[in-house]
Amino acid sequence: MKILGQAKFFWTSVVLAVVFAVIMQFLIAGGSINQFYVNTLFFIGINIILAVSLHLIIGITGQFSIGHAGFLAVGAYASAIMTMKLSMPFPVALIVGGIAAAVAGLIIGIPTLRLRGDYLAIATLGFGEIVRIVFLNIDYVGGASGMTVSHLTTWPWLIGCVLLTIIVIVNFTNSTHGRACISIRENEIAADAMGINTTYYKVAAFALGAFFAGIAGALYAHNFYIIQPTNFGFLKSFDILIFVVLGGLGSMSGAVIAAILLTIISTYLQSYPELRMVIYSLVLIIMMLYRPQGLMGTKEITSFFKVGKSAKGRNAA
Amino acid sequence: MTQLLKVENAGIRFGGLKAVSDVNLELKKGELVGLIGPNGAGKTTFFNLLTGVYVPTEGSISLDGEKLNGLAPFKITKKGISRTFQNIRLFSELSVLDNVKVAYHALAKHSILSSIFRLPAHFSGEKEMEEKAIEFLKIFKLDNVLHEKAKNLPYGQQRRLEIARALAANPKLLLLDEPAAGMNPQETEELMNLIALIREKFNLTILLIEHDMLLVMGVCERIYVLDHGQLIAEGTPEQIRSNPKVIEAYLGEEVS
Amino acid sequence: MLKINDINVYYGNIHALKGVSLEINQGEIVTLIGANGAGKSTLLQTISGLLKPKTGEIIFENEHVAGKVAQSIVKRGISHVPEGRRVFANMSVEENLDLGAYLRKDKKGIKEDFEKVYQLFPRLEERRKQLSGTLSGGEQQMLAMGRALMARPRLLLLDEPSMGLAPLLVKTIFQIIEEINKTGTTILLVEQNANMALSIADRAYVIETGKIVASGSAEELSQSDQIRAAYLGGH
Amino acid sequence: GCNSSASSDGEKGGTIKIGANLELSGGVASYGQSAKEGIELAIQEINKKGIDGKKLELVTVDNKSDAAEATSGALKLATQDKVVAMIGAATSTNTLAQVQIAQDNKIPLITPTATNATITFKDGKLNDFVFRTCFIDPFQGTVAANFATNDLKAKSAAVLIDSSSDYSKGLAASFKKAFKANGGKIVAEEAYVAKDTDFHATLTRIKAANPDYVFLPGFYEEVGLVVKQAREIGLTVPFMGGDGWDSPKLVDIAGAASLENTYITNHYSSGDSDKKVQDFVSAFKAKYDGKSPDAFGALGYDTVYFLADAIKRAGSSDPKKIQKALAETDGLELVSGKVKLDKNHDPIKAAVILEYVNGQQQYKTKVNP
Amino acid sequence: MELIQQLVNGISLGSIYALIALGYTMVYGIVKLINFAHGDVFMVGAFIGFYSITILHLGFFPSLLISMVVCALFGVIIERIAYKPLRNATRIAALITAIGVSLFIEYGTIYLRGAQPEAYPSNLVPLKDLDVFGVKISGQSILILGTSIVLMILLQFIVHKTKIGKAMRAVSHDMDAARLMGINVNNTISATFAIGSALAGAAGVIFGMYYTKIEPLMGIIPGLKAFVAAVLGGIGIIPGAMTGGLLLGVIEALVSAAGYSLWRDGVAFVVLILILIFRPAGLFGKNIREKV
Ligand SMILES: Nc1ncnc2c1ncn2[C@@H]1O[C@H](COP(=O)(O)OP(=O)(O)OP(=O)(O)O)[C@@H](O)[C@H]1O
Ligand SMILES: Nc1ncnc2c1ncn2[C@@H]1O[C@H](COP(=O)(O)OP(=O)(O)OP(=O)(O)O)[C@@H](O)[C@H]1O
Ligand SMILES: [Mg+2]
Ligand SMILES: [Mg+2]
Repeated sequence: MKILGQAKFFWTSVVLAVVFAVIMQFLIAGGSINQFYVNTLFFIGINIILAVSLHLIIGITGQFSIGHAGFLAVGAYASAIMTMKLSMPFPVALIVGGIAAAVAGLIIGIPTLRLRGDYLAIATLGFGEIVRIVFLNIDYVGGASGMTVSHLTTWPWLIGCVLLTIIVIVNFTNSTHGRACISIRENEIAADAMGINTTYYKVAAFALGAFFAGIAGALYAHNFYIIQPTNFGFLKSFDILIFVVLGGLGSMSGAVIAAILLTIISTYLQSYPELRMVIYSLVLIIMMLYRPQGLMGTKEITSFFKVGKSAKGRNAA
Repeated sequence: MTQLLKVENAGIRFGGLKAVSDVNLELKKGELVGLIGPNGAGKTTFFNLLTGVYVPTEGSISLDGEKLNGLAPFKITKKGISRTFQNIRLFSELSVLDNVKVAYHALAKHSILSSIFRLPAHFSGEKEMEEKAIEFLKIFKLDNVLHEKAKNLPYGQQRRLEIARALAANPKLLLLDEPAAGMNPQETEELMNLIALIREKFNLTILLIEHDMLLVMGVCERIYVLDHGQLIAEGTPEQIRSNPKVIEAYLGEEVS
Repeated sequence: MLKINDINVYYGNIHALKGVSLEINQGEIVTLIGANGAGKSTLLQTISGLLKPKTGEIIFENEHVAGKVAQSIVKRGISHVPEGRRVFANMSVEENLDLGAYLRKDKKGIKEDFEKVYQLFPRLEERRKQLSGTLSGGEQQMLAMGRALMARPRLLLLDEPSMGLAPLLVKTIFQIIEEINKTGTTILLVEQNANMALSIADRAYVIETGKIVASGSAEELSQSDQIRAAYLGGH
Repeated sequence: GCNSSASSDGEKGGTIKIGANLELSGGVASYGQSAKEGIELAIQEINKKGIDGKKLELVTVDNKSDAAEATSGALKLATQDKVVAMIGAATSTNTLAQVQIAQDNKIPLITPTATNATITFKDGKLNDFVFRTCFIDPFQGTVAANFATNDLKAKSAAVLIDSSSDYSKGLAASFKKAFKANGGKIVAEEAYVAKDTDFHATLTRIKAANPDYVFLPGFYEEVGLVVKQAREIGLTVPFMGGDGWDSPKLVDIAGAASLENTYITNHYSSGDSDKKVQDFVSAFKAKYDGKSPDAFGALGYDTVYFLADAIKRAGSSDPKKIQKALAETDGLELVSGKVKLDKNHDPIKAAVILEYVNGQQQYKTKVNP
Repeated sequence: MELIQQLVNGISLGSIYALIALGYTMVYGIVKLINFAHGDVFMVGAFIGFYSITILHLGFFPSLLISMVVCALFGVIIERIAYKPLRNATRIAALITAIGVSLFIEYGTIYLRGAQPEAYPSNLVPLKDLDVFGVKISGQSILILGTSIVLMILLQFIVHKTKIGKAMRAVSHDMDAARLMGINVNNTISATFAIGSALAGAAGVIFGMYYTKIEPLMGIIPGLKAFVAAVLGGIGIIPGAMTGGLLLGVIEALVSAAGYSLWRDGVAFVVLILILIFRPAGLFGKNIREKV
């Protein structure tokens, strides 16, 4: 019964999200939303995908990866090559971006995921840097000066990808496969002893997370006119990490909320150049000091509705 | 009774230290056997060999005639050995129910794709798992705390949950590492009853490590004694109780 | 020597000790028994300053020590052997013992105490240079007790010293506890192994879900049917 | 617009709103900040009199040295603040991220220092709303090559570029082409990236190639270190670079002794007796606690005057009219020289060659395009 | 000959990394915190040294000392304000705070004095350069190598032989047990941060002397490299940090020497990953499997 309830809740949310997407589409197409807000909205959407995809790796599977910008870069460049060099349509570029990043995830994940804790962190950080340096040295994609990319990211694609990411990752998490990943996070030795193929699930989570980071990369590349290796340095990886931790490790809604909040704060602070980063860093420090477990802790936003829901269930029965 | 586990000349070295060496041990289906020995004798290490946490540097281990050496722990679990740990290793942020569901994972029939796209296979698979897990937890009297996080349970219940979880992986052989550690005599007695009950119910073979002689002597049919990594005795509780080598190395003069 | 009046201790919202009072006299072995999660360790940690009571007082040799930091409590002569031994795994036996005497400055006295500890636990002397993480469980327990003795405590708090030990070692440990007590150290002993504990203790307290529910001489309590049923096993 | 309808055009209460979208934090914050100092000084000066009685109002956004932020900043300036013109970023990438927004919103975008050719002209198409105040790359490289061959009599040259900068690459490319055309030989080509600090290994390699001359088109932060370390390892041949060297900090970093036998091409010489230059330098020093301007500061300053001149000639603060006036700029006297725009919206300016002597820039020659 | 010269170049560069890595590894070894702000303390140290030389007109060594003292204090303050409240939180939370502190120091400095670089006066320490069979060894780089070796030995001595060192190790292993020994955990951790930050300060001044250019973001890359060096050697292991630093320097120099200077960091990271794959706890780290 609980599972049926879940299904119902799931489909209601999907329908609500689609309605929101369609309304927004009309507003944007009708020009009733300022372009600047639209752009901020796009940036938020991309950051949500990044946050949620990293949440799968760190929050759910417990693998401390801080090279996520590397996957973003792979997706951005792969998709940009598709549209700009090979004249492929945007949807193809999106998928290629995701797949290229997933492959990168496999390549880096298989050898390094046996590392633990901080050692894994530094290895993934190193991977991110290697990706950046590789693009820096390939003249085909413009080397250090980067690659100009046409603006092809549109609202339907963006919101579609955001929803797809969230749905896939929520569905994955709330299944026996997600539980397998969580058990690795909780206690790898015990997970192993319970018959979980830990390597398989670590790599799977890594590849899936990388896939969506690659999709985000494709959206990113086709929204900001130009991509350049310096956009994908380790500081970018930290930005994504911050979404996940600030939102609450293990809470996807937390990651989403943090991505929205921090993107808005950061965009708002653009107009205060002198103090921008000082304020931003203070916000970070203070939030962490007051809520070390993150905004949402390990809770999901849905858990706040649970009480009401179960009460309703009882009435019906 | 037929043979279930056969260990021949198994051993492992850590650098210079021979933590376990030349151990020969056999378990028949349905037996309840104890493994005792002084601290640091290599008992837990022996469990680690059986479950693949460590790969034996010598000898062979087979279950139901199949060789297990060198298999990854998760594969050994699938072949039918599961265990509890000396220091509790629950998935502490997961609920009691989910802890057990994780152990069912190996039996899950629905794929990642069916879960991601919420295909019917996902719903039926998850539903089956949930029902089985709840059924199961009833036996362990844990069904009143299904949605409690494992870390919030009192110690005794955590121990029980760990055993339940190990059993959910559907083993032929269950290994218990000091299940009564940190329990008072009263709680230990309850545990003894539980062990007897699950053995009946699931038709299990059990190998258990324990320092509490009341428990070991009370429930085990046979006992192996390990000292300095080697077996020094094997026999019924009565035989072990009076074995001078065991008395000297482990039990001390009088046994209560 | 030690007097605890009506202390309340919380972990966040969890009320772990509910108005606990108890008394220990000079030279005694007092044991505290109770089920898992009753609050035994919590009580010891509160005495040794790792936890602060919300209310209530702890008086040690006529001084109020409730809420003082651990360091000043060690200085006053209370040593705590924590649950699970907690030896410093990457340090040698000798270094661990040395840390036990961290607050002391009298080099000569420290040297004497090294000798004393080695006399009490000859096994430790054999393993002086070994990293303590590689010791067996029993040896670690000895080390933990030896380390606490290095502070020359007048009151020694022992938290489940027999946990996980082989029967032979359990006996040894209990013998050693009695020996330590004979040299004039007062002991508060927390044990699951209530039979054993009551056999060496002078007095005992029983704690249940954060409250003291019974107390008396060790003999009285081991006769009580209720206590027998709940803590001593129905044998 | 949702809530921005109240603040209408940039022309409000007698002010003209212009935007600046600069690298004020992040990796190349020092360039953006220098440009901002020049920009603010110019605005302060212009506002003493105003343009036809109207004052300039500057709206600054920080792009964190990041293209995505540059895009969003440009959108904010164009659609939120509704500025009449935008001053673009200090580096090419962050400027490229704004080009399309300027084109789409029909608001002129002038970059003070971004030299990449495709900013103004790409795939045979002119970005008609985009302008720049600086040279484009080829010119300086050619001037340097000719100077190396003719004045320094160099037969062989090494090139050391900042590979993270289009500017540096562009200069190097034109240098190589011209130097080879002059019959010279390139014996070593090495690269570094911005923020590197240790160049000993690379310089040791260059030394082994034994060039007569080293072309070093980079920015002063790294150039200072390169020259210093080159002299340390005994590489004493002449070094030469472009306007990216131009900063008083260069002398501090490299040390006057190391800078002996080094040359740059530049728009102007801060030691130039020209009144315009002298006034600028002293005004800059007065405003910023005795700090001397660098090339970013000077070009930022000029960009505002370039824009102001156009606004004045357009006689309106309509972005389209300003765009037209900007494109028609001819013979405007700026600190960095007399400016006329070519058909690609790139300024045609003379270059000077300066030599460092005792840590001072000394005027050598002037080269007209 | 060129190869030897390049090795010398690499060792000089590596000594700087080692110097910063020592402080990094020290703090990590005791508190288990990846102190991302370490590179920024290094930057602050460089500026303090600069201002004492140019404004207070002090010599190199007094300035070095002042910088070390101020940085030590600074490190302690950072720990007390930003890390101490998070001692019982997850380590990743502390890491995010460290990133926050790092940004705060960087941009706080920029806010106070702008982003433009500053240059140390040249010839602060007049040292002769050596010329050994055509290989040029700068006096300064010998000084740096010497300083880092001395500091390494000193640190190793402090941590392993002194009372405070024992307290540090005890705290690193088990804070509560350390408390029960009468160790003042807060002071011990402060001492750790003080020593680590003083080292960073020293490294900053020495960096300034050697490279002359300092700027508010100068700590990011050396901080990252030093972190890599510390991991390479095995985090928390003092001689490991030294070796890791030197190794990293030499790798970078050799890659540049081979004409692939743009691949330098890439190769360094590839080597790092390879080393970790074969030695998952770094060169000197024991890969202690969690005892089951
Ligand atoms: N990973 C390891 N590396 C090195 N030595 C180990 C390792 N695991 C176990 N040992 C050593 O092997 C020996 C046997 O340890 P084990 O944990 O098996 O003892 P045990 O019999 O379970 O003791 P106890 O009753 O105290 O649990 C001990 O000396 C231990 O220190
Ligand atoms: N750090 C903590 N945070 C929250 N609750 C705690 C913490 N430590 C103990 N508790 C709770 O406080 C209560 C008393 O715990 P305590 O450890 O004192 O019991 P105990 O009598 O020592 O049990 P045991 O026999 O298992 O050692 C228990 O309910 C326990 O769950
Ligand atoms: Mg064991
Ligand atoms: Mg306890």
